Amino acid sequence: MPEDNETIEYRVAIREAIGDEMDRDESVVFFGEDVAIAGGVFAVTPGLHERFGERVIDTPISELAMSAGAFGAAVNGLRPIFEIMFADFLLLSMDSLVNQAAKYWYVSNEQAPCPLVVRSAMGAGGNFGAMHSQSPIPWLQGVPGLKVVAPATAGDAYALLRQSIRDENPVAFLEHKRLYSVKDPVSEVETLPLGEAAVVREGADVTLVSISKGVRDCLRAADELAEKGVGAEVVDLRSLRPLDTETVLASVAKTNRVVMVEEGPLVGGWAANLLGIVAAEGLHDLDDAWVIACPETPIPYTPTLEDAFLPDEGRIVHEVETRLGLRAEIATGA
Amino acid sequence: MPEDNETIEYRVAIREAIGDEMDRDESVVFFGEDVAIAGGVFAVTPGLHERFGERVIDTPISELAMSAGAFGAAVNGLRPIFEIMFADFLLLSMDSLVNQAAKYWYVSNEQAPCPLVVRSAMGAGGNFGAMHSQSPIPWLQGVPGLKVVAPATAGDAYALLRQSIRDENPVAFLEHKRLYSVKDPVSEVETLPLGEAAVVREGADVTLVSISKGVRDCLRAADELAEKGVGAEVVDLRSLRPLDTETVLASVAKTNRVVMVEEGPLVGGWAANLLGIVAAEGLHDLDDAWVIACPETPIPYTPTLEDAFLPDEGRIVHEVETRLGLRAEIATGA
Amino acid sequence: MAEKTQAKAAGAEIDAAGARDLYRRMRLIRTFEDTVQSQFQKGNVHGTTHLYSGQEASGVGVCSMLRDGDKVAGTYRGHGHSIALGVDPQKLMDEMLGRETGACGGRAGSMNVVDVEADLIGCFGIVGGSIGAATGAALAEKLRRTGNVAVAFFGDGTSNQAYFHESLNWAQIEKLPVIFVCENNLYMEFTPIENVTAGAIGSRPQAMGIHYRQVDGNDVFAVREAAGEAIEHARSGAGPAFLETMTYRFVGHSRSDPGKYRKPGELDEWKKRDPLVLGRKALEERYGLDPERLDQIDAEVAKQLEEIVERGLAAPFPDPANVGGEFK
Amino acid sequence: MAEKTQAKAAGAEIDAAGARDLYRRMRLIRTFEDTVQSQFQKGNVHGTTHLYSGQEASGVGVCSMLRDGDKVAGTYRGHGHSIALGVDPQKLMDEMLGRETGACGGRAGSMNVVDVEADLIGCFGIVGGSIGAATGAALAEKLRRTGNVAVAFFGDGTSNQAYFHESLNWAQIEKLPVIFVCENNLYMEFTPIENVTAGAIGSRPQAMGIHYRQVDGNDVFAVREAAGEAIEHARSGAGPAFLETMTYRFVGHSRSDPGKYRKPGELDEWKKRDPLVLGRKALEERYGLDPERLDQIDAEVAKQLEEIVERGLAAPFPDPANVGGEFK
Ligand SMILES: Cc1ncc(C[n+]2csc(CCOP(=O)(O)OP(=O)(O)O)c2C)c(N)n1
Ligand SMILES: Cc1ncc(C[n+]2csc(CCOP(=O)(O)OP(=O)(O)O)c2C)c(N)n1
Ligand SMILES: [Mg+2]
Ligand SMILES: [Mg+2]
Repeated sequence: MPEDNETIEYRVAIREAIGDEMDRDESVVFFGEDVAIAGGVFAVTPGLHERFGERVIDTPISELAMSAGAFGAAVNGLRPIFEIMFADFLLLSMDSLVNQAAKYWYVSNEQAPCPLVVRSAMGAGGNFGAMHSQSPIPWLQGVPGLKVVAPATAGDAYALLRQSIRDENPVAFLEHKRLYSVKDPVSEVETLPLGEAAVVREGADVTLVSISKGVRDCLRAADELAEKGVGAEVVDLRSLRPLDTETVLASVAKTNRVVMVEEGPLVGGWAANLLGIVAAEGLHDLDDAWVIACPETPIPYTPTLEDAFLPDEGRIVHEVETRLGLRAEIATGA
Repeated sequence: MPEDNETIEYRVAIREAIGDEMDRDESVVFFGEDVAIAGGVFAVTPGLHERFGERVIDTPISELAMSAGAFGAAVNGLRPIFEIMFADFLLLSMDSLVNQAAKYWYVSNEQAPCPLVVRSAMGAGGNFGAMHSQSPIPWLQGVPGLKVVAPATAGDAYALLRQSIRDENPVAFLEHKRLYSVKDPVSEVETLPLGEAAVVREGADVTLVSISKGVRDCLRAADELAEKGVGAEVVDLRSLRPLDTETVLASVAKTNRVVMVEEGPLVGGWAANLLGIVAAEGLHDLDDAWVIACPETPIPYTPTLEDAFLPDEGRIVHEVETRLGLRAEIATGA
Repeated sequence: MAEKTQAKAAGAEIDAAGARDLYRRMRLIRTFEDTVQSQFQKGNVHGTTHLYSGQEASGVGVCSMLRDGDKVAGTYRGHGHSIALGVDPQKLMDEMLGRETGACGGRAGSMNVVDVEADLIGCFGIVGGSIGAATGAALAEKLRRTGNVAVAFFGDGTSNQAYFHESLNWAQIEKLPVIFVCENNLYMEFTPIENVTAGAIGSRPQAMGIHYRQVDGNDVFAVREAAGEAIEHARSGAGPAFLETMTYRFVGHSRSDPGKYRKPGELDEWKKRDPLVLGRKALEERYGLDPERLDQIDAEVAKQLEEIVERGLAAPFPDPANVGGEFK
Repeated sequence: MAEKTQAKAAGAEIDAAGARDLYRRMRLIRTFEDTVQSQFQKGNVHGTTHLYSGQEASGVGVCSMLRDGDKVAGTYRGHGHSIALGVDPQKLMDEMLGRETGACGGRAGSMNVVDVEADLIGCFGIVGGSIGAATGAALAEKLRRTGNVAVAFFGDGTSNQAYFHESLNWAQIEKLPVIFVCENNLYMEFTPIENVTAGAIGSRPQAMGIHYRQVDGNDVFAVREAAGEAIEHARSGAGPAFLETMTYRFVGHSRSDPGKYRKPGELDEWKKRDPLVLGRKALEERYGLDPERLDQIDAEVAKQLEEIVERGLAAPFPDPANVGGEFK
């Protein structure tokens, strides 16, 4: 990666993380549909095939075989990374991810690790419709043995992906489509540990918790809230398994109010799940707590509906204002 | 079904619900692996093929095609029920369940319903090992458009299954393996609505919330707690989507303490998710709240480990006693 | 509804009017796709699109041999399948434009259109989904003894995927009235099909004893003939049939594809066999239609699309207040 | 480790001692399975079991042709695959008995045994899992240029499932050194294979151009010969090979199966071709071994199993305090 302190595009950060790990460790291989010669439909991986030859492979449309192939290779000496083009297609891989990869280490009595990474593009906001816009987190978070990582910035993407590749057990590495073109400062570190949340903005009045693109929405909301005199602390979870509840609890102990912001449903989503864990451990720190999530339907295509479907900074600001009583104050001119 | 007030075995209640709906409605069909001639590996469906001929079909080992076949048939005039033998195998069906069936009604702009039921045997406690013992709830609950029903008694199994078959959209109907041989009073009603929890025992001191087999553990725990002077109210959720938060909130408003008991992981499970929803809506009713769930690992085979892995009434009693301070009282002889 | 009747009006034996209808339908698809492309570039069509340009004879040939009640499952490359079947192009365009008046009220978009009235059980954004869905639809037709068939359209690359194998086997075991139409356009996205597919696609259905035929997918009359046989086979109760229509995609795989993977000259060669060029030729030669009459059809269709876009752009977007939807 | 060496010691050309080893290994599996069954009935083996009785020649024949470093993926019917490969029967029995000393410390149970040291990448409780896993293992061997192969065992019914199709195709495209061993015991659980399978299983790999052979799966020498060829093909870099071993299961599918689906007389016919009966015959005829020597092996194995059970039952259960496990 570039060594000066420039910015880097999210998709390039991912490319460099893969390239740097492939340089470092011969056992790292990468495959997926149209990832090699074509460089991937999101233009994340051009050049890797040219650099690493047969270690970067185009596959048939066989999400299940690909996932099982990664599993079999991982338990036999390689460190495969594979791409499931849209996270919606992970549903075709799930048997292998859940019944094979996630269980191997434990069920084998820790005889052998299963180091694989599945990269996948998730998320809505691009009008791709109901089957090309989902967050797979509700399907994947409740799978012991499978780590779930979703970086919010290009820098984190680089460092978390390098660590994911080095991890001894399977990692689902989720890249939000709406982030591929963002630019951020390059990572100052080579790796970041999995399962450590980051307080990415400090504040005293309310804690906003999110992951992936949602973190950026929260940061923008925090900017707006600051203008209204509300200090919002923003926690970037960075991974949903392992889940860093400590960092959230510490923040809540300070602010006493917490909002979880999820691009996904309330029922069965990570946000209410985390709020439940926080409530169980820190009930008496909580003055107010809630979740901002999507309606309980599939994701609509058309811009008017998709925009209304997704949480954004406007909604975060509005709800925080309302729940903190600022709206009423504004309305009454107080 | 028998009209006197006798008891009925859980597996027989399911068989009768299918048979009665097939009698009532010609468009109901049923298929799965070894369900027809052999009557199913859990002996749930013997006799149906003899009664309904080609409407009860043995399939190849093709969980994905089966699920998609049910989808295609459902949007084309049938009401298919299909069996995924062990819920662990649902992972092979998920693309069709989630990307096809759950989305059809909404994405088609409500042009046509998609009435299908997938029945599946879930749950641990029988030493079947990590790939034949899972609860699929963590994978399925966060799927808008897919109802998730899991009856705790034979009577409920009958009435909820009949309603599930009549439902206009897909239902995952989850049968706990450890319940197949239990006997309960026959249902007094033909159907029960989906999405209505039941207060199956009243109590003033603490609310125990669970679903499926967990409800029976809670009821036994409540018996024990009663002997110790603790009045435990038990809520049987009966379905996890739709999720009846009202009934839980009403109970919590009364008892001010709630424990969610899940056969599944804490992280990504329904129990902490529901607790989060309760916290968001009823924070100030809560004096204490927590979750009893499984360790964050796959499910071990051997009895000593599996028993330790699973929540049971002993653990519920112990934790309630401890959190309510009774343990301390006992210990200090108070 | 008018569109629907017209699409299937051709019947097995067609006269000059029927032949003209086939040509018109293919032209309608081509012009529709060109319009989608230009509206996409203008920012009026969103997300992504997969165009059917070049493959028109496959969809039109097959659908023209269906009867009302037969069901169709298309793909993410489904505008062609939809129009071939008789979906109102206005409703389809409005869906692309995200309008309330769209086939699915703007909820579906390009990849997932459903039109129950037109017997389109759906277009499937997930590769292979159409195969599984049509197999299930055929199960329903068989058990309900309707005599209807179901058609699954899908691409060559899809023959390597789970739905393909499991559904073909099940359909053959149950002797389901389903026609599997593999539109072999030689590429799976950007990858030549031979790079990802072992053996010939046709040997796979044949290994299961499924009735199989390969046909020139750019010749609408050849497709009709082969489709007729396949449909007859399925409708008779003899079980599924598999049709491989050899064709070529003239445009990118999806919105942003420069097509660098094409072999040199390949596109030009195929353009000589453009289904519209072949169609014109056949109409002139076999039915004595004069070129001006066909030019006139082209002009009519161009006009039709202009009006469609105009009306579509004037139609309202759905009210965001209705984002929720209710589950029955 | 001793077991492991013994399993593969036979080599391509075997002498009388090697032949005796093959017989002993088959007998070991049979007696192991009988013991599992009786321990299951006594409540010492839990959950469910799928026994390999009757199919011994398939696993033993194939594994005896492997060399150290070659990997194997077995199924839920995997005791036979494990023992054939050389997994220590004590560790395997202890696993069934749920003991700390088991191959997986009691965590896995009958269906999911892993023994990395023995080159058993795993047994797979999910139908088809072994196929996908072995394909991946073969990818690793290819890229690491080890010259090793990977073997996937699976049943006839599994040929209708997603993993089968997708993995075969991919393996052939990438020319992976994997041998697909389909143990065709004529039934998928309780259903005759022809009721759920369209066409002959063998035509499926052949449709993909995969090297294919069908062999008498009850004749260990015939299996060895065919397996040798298949392994050689795969090891040479020519791509995957597919071996269909025709065999029959003498016991129920799993613990509670009365076997009502069997055709009348079928079991008796197959018992005449019991791999152990055939094995004895061949050993006597070809290697001039006298029956007493073989009876003695049987007695030794019976004794071995008695001791194994005794030790297993004396071994400790894992401490429930260690239920958690840590994820690296
Ligand atoms: C399960 C799944 N995997 C991948 C994709 C992404 N994708 C969309 S179209 C396509 C190529 C399909 O190729 P083919 O079957 O030949 O059809 P064509 O696009 O050429 O018509 C791919 C990989 C998808 N939609 N679904
Ligand atoms: C995906 C999946 N579906 C179903 C099952 C249940 N099941 C276990 S064995 C079996 C039959 C397998 O038949 P076959 O492949 O012929 O192997 P055999 O048992 O005869 O050795 C089935 C259906 C399973 N374990 N996994
Ligand atoms: Mg193609
Ligand atoms: Mg079999």
